[in-house]
Amino acid sequence: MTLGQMPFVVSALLVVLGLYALLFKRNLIKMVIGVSIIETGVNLFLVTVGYRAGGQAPIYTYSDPSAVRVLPTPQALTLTSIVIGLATTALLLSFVVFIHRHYQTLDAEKIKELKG
Amino acid sequence: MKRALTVAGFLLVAAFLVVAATTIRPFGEPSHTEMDDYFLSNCQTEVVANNVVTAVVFDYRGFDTLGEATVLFAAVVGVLALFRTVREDER
Amino acid sequence: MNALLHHAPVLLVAVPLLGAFAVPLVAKLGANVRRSFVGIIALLTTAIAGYLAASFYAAGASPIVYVLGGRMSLPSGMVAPIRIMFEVDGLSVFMILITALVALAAVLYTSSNWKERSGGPMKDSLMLLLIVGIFGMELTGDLFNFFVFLEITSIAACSLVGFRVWRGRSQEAAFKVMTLYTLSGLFVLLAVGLLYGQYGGLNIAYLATMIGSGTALVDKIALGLLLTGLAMKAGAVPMHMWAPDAYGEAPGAASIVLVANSQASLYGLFRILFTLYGSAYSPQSIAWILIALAAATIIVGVTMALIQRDIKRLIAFGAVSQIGYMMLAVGVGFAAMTALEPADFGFVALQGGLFHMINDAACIGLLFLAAGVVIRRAGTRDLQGMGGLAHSMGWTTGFFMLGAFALAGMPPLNGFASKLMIYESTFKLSPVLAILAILASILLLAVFLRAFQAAFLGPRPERLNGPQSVPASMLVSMGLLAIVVIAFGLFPGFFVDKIVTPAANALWNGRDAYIQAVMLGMGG
Amino acid sequence: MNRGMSIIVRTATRLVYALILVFGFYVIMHGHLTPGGGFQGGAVVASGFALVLVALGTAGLKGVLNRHLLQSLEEVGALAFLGLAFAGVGTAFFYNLLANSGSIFGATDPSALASGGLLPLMNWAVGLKVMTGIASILIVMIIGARKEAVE
Repeated sequence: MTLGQMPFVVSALLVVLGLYALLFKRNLIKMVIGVSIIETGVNLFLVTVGYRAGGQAPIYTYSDPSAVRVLPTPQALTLTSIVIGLATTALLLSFVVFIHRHYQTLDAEKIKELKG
Repeated sequence: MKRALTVAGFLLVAAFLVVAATTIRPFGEPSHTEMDDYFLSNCQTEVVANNVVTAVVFDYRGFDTLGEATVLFAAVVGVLALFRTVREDER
Repeated sequence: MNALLHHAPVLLVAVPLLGAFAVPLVAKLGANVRRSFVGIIALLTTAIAGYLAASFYAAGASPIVYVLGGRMSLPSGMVAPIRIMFEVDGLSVFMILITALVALAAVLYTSSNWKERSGGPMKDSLMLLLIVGIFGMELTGDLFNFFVFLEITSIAACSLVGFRVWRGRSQEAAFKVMTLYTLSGLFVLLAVGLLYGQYGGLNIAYLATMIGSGTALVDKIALGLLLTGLAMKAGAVPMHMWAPDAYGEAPGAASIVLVANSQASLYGLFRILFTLYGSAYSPQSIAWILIALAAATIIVGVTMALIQRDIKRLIAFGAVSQIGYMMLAVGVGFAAMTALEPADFGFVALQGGLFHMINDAACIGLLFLAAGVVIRRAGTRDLQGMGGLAHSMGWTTGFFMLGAFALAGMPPLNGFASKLMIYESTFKLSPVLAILAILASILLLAVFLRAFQAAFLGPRPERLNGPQSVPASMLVSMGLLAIVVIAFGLFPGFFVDKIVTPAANALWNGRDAYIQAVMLGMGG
Repeated sequence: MNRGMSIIVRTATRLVYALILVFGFYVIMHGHLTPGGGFQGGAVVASGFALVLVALGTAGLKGVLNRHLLQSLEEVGALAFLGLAFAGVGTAFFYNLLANSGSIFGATDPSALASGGLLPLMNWAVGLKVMTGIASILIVMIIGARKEAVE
């Protein structure tokens, strides 16, 4: 491993951090935050994959036509994945609102009707 | 017992991900860029747009964007469905 | 090639999508207009699916490529495809037929004129979105596009699971399912990112050629992530616990579309394993992991079904165990295919596993729909509180019994035909596994006999909370699935020849044809 | 129905609100030329709506940001996007039939505002969809959460 790969490692660590929150936190909101952090880590990974050393943004308006440019596809993929993340978070938070309405708590340990 | 399994699984996945991140090709040196170079060099003549990302999002990979719009639509409909008013006799 | 046939793959996604977008607007014209609109959309979709399948088989079952936004799958002089494309081979067409059948039954079932409940337009819209997502997953030839459709199914499915907002349980289940679905989606996305970073492409056929030529560690990591994510979403042990919650809490008709959704994830798993990776990497160990997971899934599904009192959760655990049968068969097929000397029983195993998919969709669907009627009629989901329903609902009783017997593999129904193929081929690989599968089937029969007895037999109950008669559209929808159950059981040879064998061929030796359809630059 | 935050915040919101909207529409309109596009611009406009909702309270809606209107507009945006995708179906689904055509939005100079074929139109459709979609999620969730707080 070289130091140059730090961006990949950092995004992997973000995913790990989110997984930690998801698995070991008992508050539902914190679990949603965990899911959100995992999403961020994956998005960051996608963007870093598309980087080309010394590259500029892939937009030709007011820029040097001959410049080296980073890859455009990962940015498009990240855009898609961000919107999907937004949709997921909105839905998860709505479920949390309704769980709180029914059980008057956000503690995942106390909400265990569905067992077996 | 269950907690120990969770911890073990978490550590396994964490190690897996970090090792994965260190074994990919070096950062900033993509090896196969045929597809992206095609976008960069042909987008101004084929799609006539200066913003290559928008050209990819709406033209070359437009179908993904339709899917993405659909995801957002589904989420909006889902949230509206959850917060709807439910009549008493349905419960 | 005529225009309709040429555009059939994309219309299969676009027509229900149009329906889903338009349903809330159409609903402003009244509930009956909306119902007929959704019904027309479903019929149209089924018709397109049938037309596509008929012409696909008539043309010799060679893969069809449809390039979105262009004519050619490869621009001149390029080695990598640049646009998203649909690729339809025998396996895709087979899955499309299953989905179309389930979708038609589900939409017919929801269009019943039992008392209108709140949120009808949204429910219809979400159902259509779920169907769109499943079709998209089965048609697409692009890995990122696959992820996008995976997420469409996730979001639509979870909104449906949480649809009964007055039940705390349904919210809890929806939260759990959404978290797991998101996690599985992100695993898939991470793998897509890894493969893109390594090979600079997203097309499945292109990636398959690149993976075939290299031995990078990244490929293995990506394979691990993809398999984990998709097995999680298909409901295999050890990540099965979301499945009974989801199936159990979703509204009646949505449950059967959720089963189709799990099967679509399974389809993704097979596509990754057989087409994207083929026999590139230590496949024997992967085959045995698949078989072990499958055996665990069968055992857990059946034993958990034994102790359920909630009728829908009972059927849901039955559905989990059936996913195990499909994985077992395909695992056996994969083990035989990638062995040093490919054995013919592997092909039979693949046929059996795929045939079991459509059979499972039909009989689990029948059970869920019948259970939905039973719950409305009896006003409870608890088996102990039911009883004597056979006196007042003859058709439903018959349908439930048919579904239960077919699922447990009683001759001459369809479940027997496919399970026999699975038993035979598994026996040749490992007799122990075959005996386990047979025993599990017998236990399943016991489970469903108990449920049947509790719900339908016994003295006529004094009072029932629910409505008096079952609407005709519900009976028609159950009848549709019942016809499939009986027809596939009586003439298994015919259907295996016509639709299952092309699908099994696509897995067994269709990898090169799949790749060449894109990489030779044809299409359009 | 609550009255929102302090007078300073409310006054500042009234000043900034229009600017946010204009910026959002600018991002949507120039999506094919400069960084941004339908999604980004739509999200900016929706953040303007969010500011109004938080600062002025639900009273700030004054019937303008009507939930049913927003929902209908979202469906219109989604249908328009699907329709634009269908427009090129003579060649292939999603075929960009206006690019390089010389007619409307068919300028051959990639730095012109009227270039890109279907791209600007799709940007507008998606922008409309995203701003109304996010706004209706926000309104529904804020009103729903309020209701709970009152109970």
